[in-house]
Amino acid sequence: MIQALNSALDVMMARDDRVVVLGEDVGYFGGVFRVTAGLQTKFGKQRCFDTPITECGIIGAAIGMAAYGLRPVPEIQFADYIYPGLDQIISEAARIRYRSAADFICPLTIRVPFGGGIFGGQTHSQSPESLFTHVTGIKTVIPSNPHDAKGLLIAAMEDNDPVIFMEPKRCYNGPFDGYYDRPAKSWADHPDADVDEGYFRVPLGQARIVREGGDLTILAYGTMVHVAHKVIDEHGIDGELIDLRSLVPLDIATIEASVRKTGRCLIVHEATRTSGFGAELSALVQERCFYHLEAPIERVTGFDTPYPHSLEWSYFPGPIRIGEALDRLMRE
Amino acid sequence: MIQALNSALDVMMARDDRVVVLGEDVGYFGGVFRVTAGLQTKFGKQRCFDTPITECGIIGAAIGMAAYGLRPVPEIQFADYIYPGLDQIISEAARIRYRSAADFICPLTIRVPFGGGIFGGQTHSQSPESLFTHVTGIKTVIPSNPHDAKGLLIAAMEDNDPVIFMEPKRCYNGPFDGYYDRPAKSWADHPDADVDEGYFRVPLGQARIVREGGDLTILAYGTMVHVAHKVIDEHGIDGELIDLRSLVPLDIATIEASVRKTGRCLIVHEATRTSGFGAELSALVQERCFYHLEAPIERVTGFDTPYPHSLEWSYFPGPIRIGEALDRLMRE
Amino acid sequence: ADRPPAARRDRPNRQVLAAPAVRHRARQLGIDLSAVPAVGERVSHEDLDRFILSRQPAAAPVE
Amino acid sequence: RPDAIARPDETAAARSMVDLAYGLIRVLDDDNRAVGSWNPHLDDTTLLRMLRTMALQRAFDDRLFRAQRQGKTSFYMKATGEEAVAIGATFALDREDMCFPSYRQQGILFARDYPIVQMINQIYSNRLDPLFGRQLPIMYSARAYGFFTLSGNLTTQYPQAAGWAMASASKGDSRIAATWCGEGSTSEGDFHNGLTFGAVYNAPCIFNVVNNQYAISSYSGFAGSERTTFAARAIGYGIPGLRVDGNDILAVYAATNWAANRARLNLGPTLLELFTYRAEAHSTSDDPSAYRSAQERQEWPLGDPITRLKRHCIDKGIWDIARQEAMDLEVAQEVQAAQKEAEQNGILGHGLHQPDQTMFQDVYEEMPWHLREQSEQAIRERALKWPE
Amino acid sequence: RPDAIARPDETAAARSMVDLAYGLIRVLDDDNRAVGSWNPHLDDTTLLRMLRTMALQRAFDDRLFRAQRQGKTSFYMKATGEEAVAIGATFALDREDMCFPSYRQQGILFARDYPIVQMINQIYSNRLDPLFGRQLPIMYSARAYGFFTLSGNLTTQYPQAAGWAMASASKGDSRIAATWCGEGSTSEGDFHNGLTFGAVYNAPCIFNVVNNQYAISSYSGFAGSERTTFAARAIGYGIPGLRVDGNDILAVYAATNWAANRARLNLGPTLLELFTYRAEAHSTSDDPSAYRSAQERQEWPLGDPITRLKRHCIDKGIWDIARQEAMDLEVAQEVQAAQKEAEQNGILGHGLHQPDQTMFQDVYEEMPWHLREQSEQAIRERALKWPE
Ligand SMILES: Cc1ncc(C[n+]2csc(CCOP(=O)(O)OP(=O)(O)O)c2C)c(N)n1
Ligand SMILES: Cc1ncc(C[n+]2csc(CCOP(=O)(O)OP(=O)(O)O)c2C)c(N)n1
Ligand SMILES: [Mg+2]
Ligand SMILES: [Mg+2]
Ligand SMILES: [Mg+2]
Repeated sequence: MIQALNSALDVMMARDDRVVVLGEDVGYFGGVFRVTAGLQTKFGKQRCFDTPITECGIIGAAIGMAAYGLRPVPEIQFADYIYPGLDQIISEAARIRYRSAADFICPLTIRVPFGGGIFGGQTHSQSPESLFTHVTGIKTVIPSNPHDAKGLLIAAMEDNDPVIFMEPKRCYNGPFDGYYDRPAKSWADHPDADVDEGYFRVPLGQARIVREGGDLTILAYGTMVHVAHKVIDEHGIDGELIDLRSLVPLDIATIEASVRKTGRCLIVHEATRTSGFGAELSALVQERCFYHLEAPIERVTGFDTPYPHSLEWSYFPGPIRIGEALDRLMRE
Repeated sequence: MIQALNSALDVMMARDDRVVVLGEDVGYFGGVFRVTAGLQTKFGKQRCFDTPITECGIIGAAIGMAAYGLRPVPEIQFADYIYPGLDQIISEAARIRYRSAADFICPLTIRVPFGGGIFGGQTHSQSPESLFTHVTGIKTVIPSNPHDAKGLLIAAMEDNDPVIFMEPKRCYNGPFDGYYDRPAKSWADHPDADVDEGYFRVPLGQARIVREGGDLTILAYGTMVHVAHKVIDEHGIDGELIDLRSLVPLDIATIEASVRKTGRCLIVHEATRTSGFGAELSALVQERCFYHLEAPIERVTGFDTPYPHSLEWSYFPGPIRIGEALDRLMRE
Repeated sequence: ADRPPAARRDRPNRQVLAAPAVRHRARQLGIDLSAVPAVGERVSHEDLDRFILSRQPAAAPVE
Repeated sequence: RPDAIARPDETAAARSMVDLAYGLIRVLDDDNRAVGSWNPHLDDTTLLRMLRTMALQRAFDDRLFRAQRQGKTSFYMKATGEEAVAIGATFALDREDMCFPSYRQQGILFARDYPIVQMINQIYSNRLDPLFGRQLPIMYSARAYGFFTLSGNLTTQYPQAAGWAMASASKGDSRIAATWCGEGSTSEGDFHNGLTFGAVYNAPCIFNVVNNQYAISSYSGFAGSERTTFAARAIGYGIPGLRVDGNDILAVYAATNWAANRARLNLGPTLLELFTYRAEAHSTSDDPSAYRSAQERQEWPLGDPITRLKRHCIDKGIWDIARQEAMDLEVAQEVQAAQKEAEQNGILGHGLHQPDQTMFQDVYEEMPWHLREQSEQAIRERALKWPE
Repeated sequence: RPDAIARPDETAAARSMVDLAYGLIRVLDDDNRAVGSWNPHLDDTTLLRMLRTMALQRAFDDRLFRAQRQGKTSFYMKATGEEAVAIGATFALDREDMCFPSYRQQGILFARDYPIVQMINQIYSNRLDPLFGRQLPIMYSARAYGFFTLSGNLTTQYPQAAGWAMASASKGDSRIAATWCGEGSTSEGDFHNGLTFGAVYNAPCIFNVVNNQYAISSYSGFAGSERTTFAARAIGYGIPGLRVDGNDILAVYAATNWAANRARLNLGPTLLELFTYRAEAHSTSDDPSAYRSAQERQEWPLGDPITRLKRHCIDKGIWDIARQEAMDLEVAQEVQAAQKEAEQNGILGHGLHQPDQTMFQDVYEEMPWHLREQSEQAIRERALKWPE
């Protein structure tokens, strides 16, 4: 996925000289996850550069660059460090088009590695996507595989509104199916890892049905797509797995059609449960598919604790937690 | 409500010399809403003081004071200005007990006037409570009347965890029933405005059944309690109105018992809809009362737009929006 | 896409629309909702009441 | 004494001019003569245009303040006594330079001949409000006038201005950015962010701190003024910091001009502290009698900037009392006429001037389904509320 | 030359000592003699205790780094070359003073005789980890040792330290606060927040900037070092700023002592820039060969702080090579023994050392219903995963 993201940046920087990449360690070094590797050498220090360590300053400066007419792609090194920048995101980036009646716009793509399972402890593991979904005026996009990562990142960069582009870092090097105790898989021969070298887009706001099925609908995004997939397979359930890809705007039509078909819905995310994005999904499905529901919509999520270092696999919504919910849902 | 809040601060500052009040304009002037009026004169500049204009600094310094052993009560002038302080709230206040294994604690009460309906435009009207409910380690408390305002504020100040105490500013001077075009009511002869002068607590985590009823359950908090109450009365519906008072921790038992009884549930809040706290409430009710539901749980909320200045009454979830939902729910 | 369509389990209630409370009652009474004729577009408590009555053998008159 | 502080060459090293952060750059002396090395030697036309622009703003502020008191809108903010700050700077900037103001720099718009009827339309949130009633009164946006959309959140414009300036420099553009915040607002983290970015990337940006000695109720000591000046903050970033008499429009002009020249020479940012005094309330929501004496206003530190320039022009022989009175009348009438015109488009209280759909537009470039659904709800509600 | 910068009296005005922000306070000269007015004239026992503490830390860092490489834990951070910064300061502080460190001031714990086996328990997240495995390795918390719970989020400790110091002063307590951040971290808004609160309220607080010339990959220029020093930031707040040779433990001691005296005299905060060099990688997750040359390390600006103090002691005749070697062996053994002991409580990889409930405790003082429910789920899952 790292290569795909790097390629998206590379392709767009070559196509559009308004695209600039900035962030802590993204320039000379190429990013702590190497997503921006080589870009400074290729495009120069005006196009890809290191910044002072201030997330609020990074976003604020990027907003100014966008007002000038550039299309900045700031990186926030870890999602856990985006909080100092929230004011610039919420009060500024998300509001500029509206409050100026489109006199000014803010085409930012804020790249944010997120999620746990890397023994990163409380401050290198968080999944704060739900916070962004509550902020109108920004879009929240989360790929689960290299193909989508590239296509969505390009679409985000071309979008004229600010996009929070969250990268599931546990999947940077391979699809993670939740079995942390088995050998890690690489993307090598995964079907979604065969990524076109050139320019292509995956439009924002369109979910993808990863696996069709009639028994129940699973809504997931990022890493949890792979974990859920594995569990469906293991349990031999004919589940329909939907990779949301965009949380806002959401592809409600695909979700609705699926739940109306299956009558059952499971929502999975790694973020803490209370007011996680699963709550919004549950509310929407309930509102729109109420008379089709044969069983309660379930949420399988991370716990409402900080992400603990040594017990991270107890926190993580892995195969057991998902499997139990699946079985419960199918029993009802 | 202003007087009740002032009295809560006064009572606690007199009882406990660890209580300190700080914030922009709270000292000499007594707060832009006058909630802290008179406290500096009475308790001195060490106990109630003005601060530099930096919400992050205010919360950060308050955390340090709490670590010393004080019990700070910072005011954030408007909820719309809390975003610069979110990092200190999320990454610090909410985490200190956990990450230090209770070696350090953070007994803060952050007072935050919120909500619209005062022609305050986009940046003096917001209701960001949902963001806080997603952050584990903090409590979110919202009174709807003077009695609860005082009792809950005292309970929050005595709590050993950080509490976001959100004050519905549209109700500072009287209960607001949603009819902005009728003469404003004062608290004068409202039953919940008869507030004991001394010390008393309203425990955190306990909802209040404002009105018992058998036809449907309405979940609301803050200003919307009064608006919903008015609409039930107008529609002659035997609704059970629950004032949540605490969003986290939530009084799930009271909610569950009510919905199991009525089979119908309407949730009302002023905040924007997507990923608002209504989503969590809807998900919880659906999960726990599924087989009792006779109709879809509905959310009546503010729209997913910034709070517009001139169209604020089009944004506000007033009697028409609530009434339509009530009728729909009762028809089903 | 070239995966064979997954086998569907026999689930009689699949396309029947009903509120969860109605479903619950039907399940407790051992009634297959798809057998219940509905007046509207979904099965209501009233439909269920009528169905139960129609199923019951005519009660012996009570003297 | 104005001539005590010599004007350094624009190319001088920041370290060589730290004293500028502690003095007070003035051009108009106590007798309102333009003296010293900072004297910009402006031509008469420019001086009189400056004078008229300040008078226009004063008249506008007075009238719109009254309009708020009459219930024609919800809110207003005057800049009485601080007119020279924004107007002097704007005269020194190029028309194409980009301004990232706070809410008290309406002077930029007057100086750039923004149509005042548009300002009033915005203040009234009326039918022709260019911002569709979405923003609090006075929160203008005017891209074509180099005026960035105003934020209600303090100091967010500081790093934005730095970013804009970085972008301009990276494109080889000669335009520079200027930004303003109040002295109270310097405490926000974004003040530091703006200066850090400005300094690290040598951004062509002027950072202005308008020290009007008050935040809302709290005096400048709560932002640190008891220990040092706000201009001194610049020293910590290794950039020039100039402390300027903000009620002396020639000094404001000269300092801005110096900083702009420096920025265009690619020598990086400058911090200007404009020392002034907020002569009236913070806003229409505020009553300063609760926290400061009426007498203080009478003493009016540094004097009224309009009076000072007026006396200068009169002493210079290019102006007189009669013309001043005529001008005052003229600007009052201009404002009155604009107000009248604007009122024909409605005032805040008079019904709903924007179709409900506008409320849902511009949240995103394209309206997503959930906003479309909500917009239908809003339209239905309006039809119920006001069946025509 | 160390004696070039004279030590001012603690009561001197901040404005009178701006030069201290631009020089480099040293005590140990190039021949490792203690010279100049900053010489703290420490007694022999203290000097040797300092030496041993630094050696202990060096041994600890080396061993725990290897433990990480051996897979015994997930993460480690050394402070090689920077030992004098935290240890020198802690020797100058009172035992009861409160420290708000960043992640590279483990020296505080060594200097206050925190049990190193506890540190290793924490690093291993093992059964006796006082933090129940919740925190990333090295994110210690030790209230009883005046060591505030470490945060993974940079610079948040700055305003916290100011607040703690304000609280102490308001209670008439003589204890002061000290806080540290890296030079890269000075860009965060909280750096400004800390200094603003410190300056405005005259808080008895020492603000330390550890300038080890690197953030992760980016050098100090990205925090502003090309224009001026970090000590100079103090000037903007009107407080003293001292630039100190951070590899000279006597200089660190002397400067901290000066700042602490000043704070205890109620003369407010001081900013200290400790100029040093990060001799190794940022952390075990980092490989500096991608962004800096190996040669740079060999040149080791300012020299190894341990070597410098060692030579000083030898030259003073209170120490010799043999004793040094014995001490090195001794501290290595001490660390080894502690490691062994800690490993009996488990290492990260070896199973789950904390009962699942601990994961749900301390989120709040009392566990609310939703966490109780989730904790039951976790316990059920564990029983399924590891049926005993
Ligand atoms: C982030 C934020 N915090 C608080 C406020 C509320 N507020 C509005 S103006 C103001 C005072 C600002 O004072 P100053 O910067 O001196 O500007 P002045 O009004 O004097 O021009 C405050 C506290 C705000 N608008 N934004
Ligand atoms: C708010 C925040 N942003 C980013 C990071 C990631 N990060 C961890 S350490 C570091 C570099 C800090 O450099 P410096 O302040 O110089 O400290 P040093 O490591 O050199 O001691 C960065 C960027 C973080 N931990 N917190
Ligand atoms: Mg939410
Ligand atoms: Mg001010
Ligand atoms: Mg560093």
